[in-house]
Amino acid sequence: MNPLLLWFHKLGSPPYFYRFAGRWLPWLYAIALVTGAIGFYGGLALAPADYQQGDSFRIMYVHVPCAWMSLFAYLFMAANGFVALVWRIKLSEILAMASAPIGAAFTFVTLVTGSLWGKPTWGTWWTWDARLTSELVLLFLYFGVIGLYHAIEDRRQAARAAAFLALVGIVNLPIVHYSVIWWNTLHQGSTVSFLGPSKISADMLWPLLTVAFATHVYFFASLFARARVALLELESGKDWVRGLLPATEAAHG
Amino acid sequence: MADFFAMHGYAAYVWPAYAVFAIALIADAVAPVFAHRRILRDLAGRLRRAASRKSP
Amino acid sequence: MKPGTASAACIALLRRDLLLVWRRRGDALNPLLFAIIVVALFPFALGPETTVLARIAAGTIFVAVLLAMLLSLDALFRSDLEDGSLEQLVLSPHPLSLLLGCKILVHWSTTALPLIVVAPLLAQLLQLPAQVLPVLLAALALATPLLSLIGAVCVALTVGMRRSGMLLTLLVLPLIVPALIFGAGACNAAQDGFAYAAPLLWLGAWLAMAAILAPLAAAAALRISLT
Amino acid sequence: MKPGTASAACIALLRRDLLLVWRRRGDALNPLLFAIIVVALFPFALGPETTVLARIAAGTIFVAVLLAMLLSLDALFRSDLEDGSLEQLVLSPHPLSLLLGCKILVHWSTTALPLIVVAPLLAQLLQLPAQVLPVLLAALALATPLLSLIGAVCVALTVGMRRSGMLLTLLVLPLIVPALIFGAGACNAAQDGFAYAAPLLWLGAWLAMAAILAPLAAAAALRISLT
Amino acid sequence: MSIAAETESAPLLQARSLRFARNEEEIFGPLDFSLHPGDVVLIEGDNGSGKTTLLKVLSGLLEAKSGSVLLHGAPLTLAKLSHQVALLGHLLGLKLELSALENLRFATGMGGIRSGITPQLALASVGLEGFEDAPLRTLSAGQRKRVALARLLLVPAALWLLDEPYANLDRGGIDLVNRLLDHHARRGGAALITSHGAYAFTSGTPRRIPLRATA
Amino acid sequence: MSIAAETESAPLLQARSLRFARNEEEIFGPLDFSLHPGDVVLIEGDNGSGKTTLLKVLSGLLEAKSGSVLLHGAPLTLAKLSHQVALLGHLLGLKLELSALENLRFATGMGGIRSGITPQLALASVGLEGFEDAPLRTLSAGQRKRVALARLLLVPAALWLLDEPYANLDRGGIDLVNRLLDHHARRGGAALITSHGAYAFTSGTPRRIPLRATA
Ligand code: HEM
Ligand SMILES: Nc1ncnc2c1ncn2[C@@H]1O[C@H](COP(=O)(O)OP(=O)(O)OP(=O)(O)O)[C@@H](O)[C@H]1O
Ligand SMILES: Nc1ncnc2c1ncn2[C@@H]1O[C@H](COP(=O)(O)OP(=O)(O)OP(=O)(O)O)[C@@H](O)[C@H]1O
Ligand SMILES: [Mg+2]
Ligand SMILES: [Mg+2]
Repeated sequence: MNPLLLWFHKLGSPPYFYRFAGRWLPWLYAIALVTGAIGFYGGLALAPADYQQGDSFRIMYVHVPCAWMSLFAYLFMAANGFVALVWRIKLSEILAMASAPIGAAFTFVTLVTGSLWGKPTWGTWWTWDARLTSELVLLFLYFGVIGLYHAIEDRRQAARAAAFLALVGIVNLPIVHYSVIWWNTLHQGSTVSFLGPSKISADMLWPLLTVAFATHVYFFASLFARARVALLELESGKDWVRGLLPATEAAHG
Repeated sequence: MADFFAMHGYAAYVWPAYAVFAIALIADAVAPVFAHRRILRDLAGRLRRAASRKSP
Repeated sequence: MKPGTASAACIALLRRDLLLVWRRRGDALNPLLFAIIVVALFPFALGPETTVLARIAAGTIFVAVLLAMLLSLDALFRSDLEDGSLEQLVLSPHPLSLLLGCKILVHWSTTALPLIVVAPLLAQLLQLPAQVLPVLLAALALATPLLSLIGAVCVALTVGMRRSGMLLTLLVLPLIVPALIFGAGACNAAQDGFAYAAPLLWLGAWLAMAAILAPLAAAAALRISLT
Repeated sequence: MKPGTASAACIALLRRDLLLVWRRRGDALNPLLFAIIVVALFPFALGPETTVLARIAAGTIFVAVLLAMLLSLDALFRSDLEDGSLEQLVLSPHPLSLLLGCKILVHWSTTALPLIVVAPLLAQLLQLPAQVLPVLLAALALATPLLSLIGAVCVALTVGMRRSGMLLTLLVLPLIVPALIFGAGACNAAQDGFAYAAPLLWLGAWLAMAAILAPLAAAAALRISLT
Repeated sequence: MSIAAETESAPLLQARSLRFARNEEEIFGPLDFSLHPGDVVLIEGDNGSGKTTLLKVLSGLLEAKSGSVLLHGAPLTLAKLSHQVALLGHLLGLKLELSALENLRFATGMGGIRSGITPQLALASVGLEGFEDAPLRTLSAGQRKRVALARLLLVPAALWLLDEPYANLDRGGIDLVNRLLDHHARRGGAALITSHGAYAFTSGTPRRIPLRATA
Repeated sequence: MSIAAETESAPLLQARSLRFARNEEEIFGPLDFSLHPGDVVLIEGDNGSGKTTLLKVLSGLLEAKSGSVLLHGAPLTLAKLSHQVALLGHLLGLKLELSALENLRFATGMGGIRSGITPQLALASVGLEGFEDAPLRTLSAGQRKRVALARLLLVPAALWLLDEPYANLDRGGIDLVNRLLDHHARRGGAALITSHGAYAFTSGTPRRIPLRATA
């Protein structure tokens, strides 16, 4: 077999993934912390103030990466949910369900920071424009997935049901992303472009991209931590989990 | 430095935004740590129960 | 030995469910009363100022109808689950999506249809301008089946749970927000003298799509949540 | 041999019910989400015009909070009935009205209190003028316990029935319309710059009366509907 | 079908020509019996013959159509009930979200506690050592029933009314119930239990009251 | 605990090293057995040993953890099920608001009908003559169970999966179930029934499969 495929196959085995994720966790957290600190320093201290918005534009360095992550996490969740439903791969169920609370957190931060940004720039905390509304719907979708997952007792069935809901809700993603194009909204359109030239100056841009990188790394760190917990719960009858126990029992006296 | 924290009058908007970000992510990072501990503890309890069920 | 055909099964199911609604007609009237009460509360809450009421009439009626339907959705499969009929339905050899389609049809015609029938009365309570009423009725006629269909998918997902009523609300509402925006939007446009055909056409297109996909999705969801 | 005292019984009941709410905290959040969703639906239904929204904000929030509490009322005794705890409660030698008072207290503090806490957020969503917010909060703080108390009496009456949710709504709503009129009336008066103390005082007087009488009435109703 | 047990002392529980009807439909005919300290009485009848209904009438949850129930010689009303009666019905009155120990603590908080016993001890004596902290949801039906039996042990009630105590229990559980009843009778309590007669009783046969549908 | 019945013809139902687990908790161990036309097999086990779960797995309502179920030699899936299996569970699948006859008419509309029998005849043969038009709500638990048995008679399914068919029935009812099973076996059907073993069987003992909790 192709070595990469073989590795993926191995990664799908719970004990291997548990150890693999455990080994990578500290590194991922460290990378996220360091790059995040660099990005924030660049954004808060180095980048020049915006000529229109003054210093309030510095909210961008939390708002925009979190907004991107809120969409990315949903996409990740739905993709894993699809795999879980079609091929019934246990790890995909776990990854899908682990990304839901992280995505919800990012969505929540997006909404709050957006409001905090909206007050000085638009003069209101909240309006019912399409981008804002669809982002709120996204938060409710995350809540729905999480709620459904916790409301069903059998863990695997719960994961499948919630994954199904995540797939149904994916129609909302293009609405969030293209709402600024399809409807005329208060919210500004795309300023960062990875294909054409960006409409933002480079010394403002690099901290943004650095923070975005940090949040992606953080996403995987948190994902791994949550997936490890879910794996333990799901596999609690297995020998490899029992093998983990004596150490903890000793720790508890 | 005080200038930096004042953010030219936008401090009331900028810093809460960063604070929310930090709090949300710290909460998100801490939750699995506690859940991990709880599960190992529950599991130890379950094993103890299973052992006591078998012994008498 | 005569194995049952799918059409015979659909007819048997439709007849039984309609008979059941008739036997429990006290319960069946509840969504209607709920919507009437919600609408009736608004004049109390806002004061009887005619202009304000007229301005919010269409939107409030829409919200009240959707909430009433939402609360009745919970019962769509519940009694079938509780007495084991749902298991028999899933085990039957006919296409489950077809059978669920029949159940959705019964749900719509016994909860939404009465609501649409009393909508003129509700409009009267809130002083809706007369020329908006036809648009409101058309919007309701398109949005309510959409809710029945989408709702059925969500109910199928939550059917195995105890006390799922509120979770169901959470699941359904974000999915029907577009129906609300377009339906109430058409009414508001009509009230302000603007064109209202486009949102209604959108609703119609969605309805056509949902009518085909929702029973299939509901069947898949039901299989997931029962096994 | 140590026979239990009434105060020990109350403490045990309060502790158990709070523990149960905590264990089912997913369910406990549902009324909150319901109210938020209902409030969030209105801008969709009415369009985002700030003046219209601000005019109806207080009334809509009031209706949403009352509806959310209403829907949660159904569960007040339901799980106790289903697992036989209610029978044990009725058979306990302590005054039933005291025990029911404890249950009502838990209901209020776990459903209404969170709703009051998020009311400022809801007010923000509907652009309620800032000076009305304190009045809204005061009115909610007086009206929601009233609803818990009156609702408990009605729930106690309907507790033995299957599918009593909607019937309950019908029983409770007429009784709480006055609370709605006075509470929302106070907010509307404050918004228009009029005096708002009188309706709040009325609400307070009612609340005082209900706090004494409702547990007794609920105990009597429960005995009737269980036997 | 009236059974009268004459003894000198005032009976713990006495039923006098007790009848019950629902919507004018007779459920059980006139019943006369009395329970003295140390008595264990078995009420036998087919499904639907009115056993559960009888226990509810005896505990005051339902009102008799005619006749009377006397507790220590005084007429029974729900309001005057005081720590004397413990009812175990088809529904156990336990919370599935709470652990066995939490459930028992609540019961003792509500009803008081006998001297010389703790919730832990009670759980151990019904064979549930090691299950103290498991949520009841994760226990089997038989184990839940045992938790309810432990509650009987804790609460200071002289009269036990047990509806189908043997249901859901395996043979070991049936033995346990018989031992508990014996113990309760020996310390001066009394018990009324029901069964539709399909289970094998292992201990000596108690006094029986047959119940037959009156229709 | 595997029982293998070797015969030449393709078995009606076959389980091959069938296991089921819920949240990684083993419910029943590897089971191997097969049912041929004319077989009646009794699954015995204590409460919570997994009898109901096994029947659900065999009917395709639950998914096995490993192993396979073959129906006429082909793997079983819910989608491919066709008029071959009739399941009678703890819940009867009858509507209390409808009469016995209306319930049976619905069942034949859904599942088809055997030749030479009508709903009326089926009701008569389970001893419910005269109860055709009474709403099920007014029937006793045992009578409701009989209506569900009448449904089995009507619907053309070769394999019966009956969960606790004797529960709620009096001795006459237990006889009736045994007669129905006999009749079904003689005309070439097969049946799998469960019981926790507390009831008295009056007919000859069928083949038994013991089920024990694996933990
Ligand atoms: C509650 C209010 C807000 C919400 C919910 C919100 C939501 C979002 C979302 C979801 C995105 C990502 C869109 C995508 O990548 O497809 C985004 C991007 C962005 N938002 Fe906001 N936003 C809010 C307020 C604001 C405000 C007030 C501003 C500034 C005036 C702002 C500026 C931006 C910018 C510059 C981007 C990056 C656009 C790009 O390059 O793709 N947002 N916002
Ligand atoms: N809530 C009720 N409303 C109307 N009738 C009832 C009610 N509860 C019981 N019955 C009827 O009263 C009669 C006696 O019921 P009861 O529950 O006392 O019987 P039981 O002897 O306890 O039976 P089982 O062995 O099934 O527990 C039955 O015919 C039953 O149908
Ligand atoms: N929905 C469920 N979720 C979790 N566990 C369950 C569920 N249903 C059953 N169980 C557990 O699975 C095991 C087997 O249950 P099952 O209902 O198959 O037992 P049974 O043999 O039919 O018992 P009974 O004689 O009580 O009918 C039990 O330990 C039970 O606690
Ligand atoms: Mg009974
Ligand atoms: Mg079973």
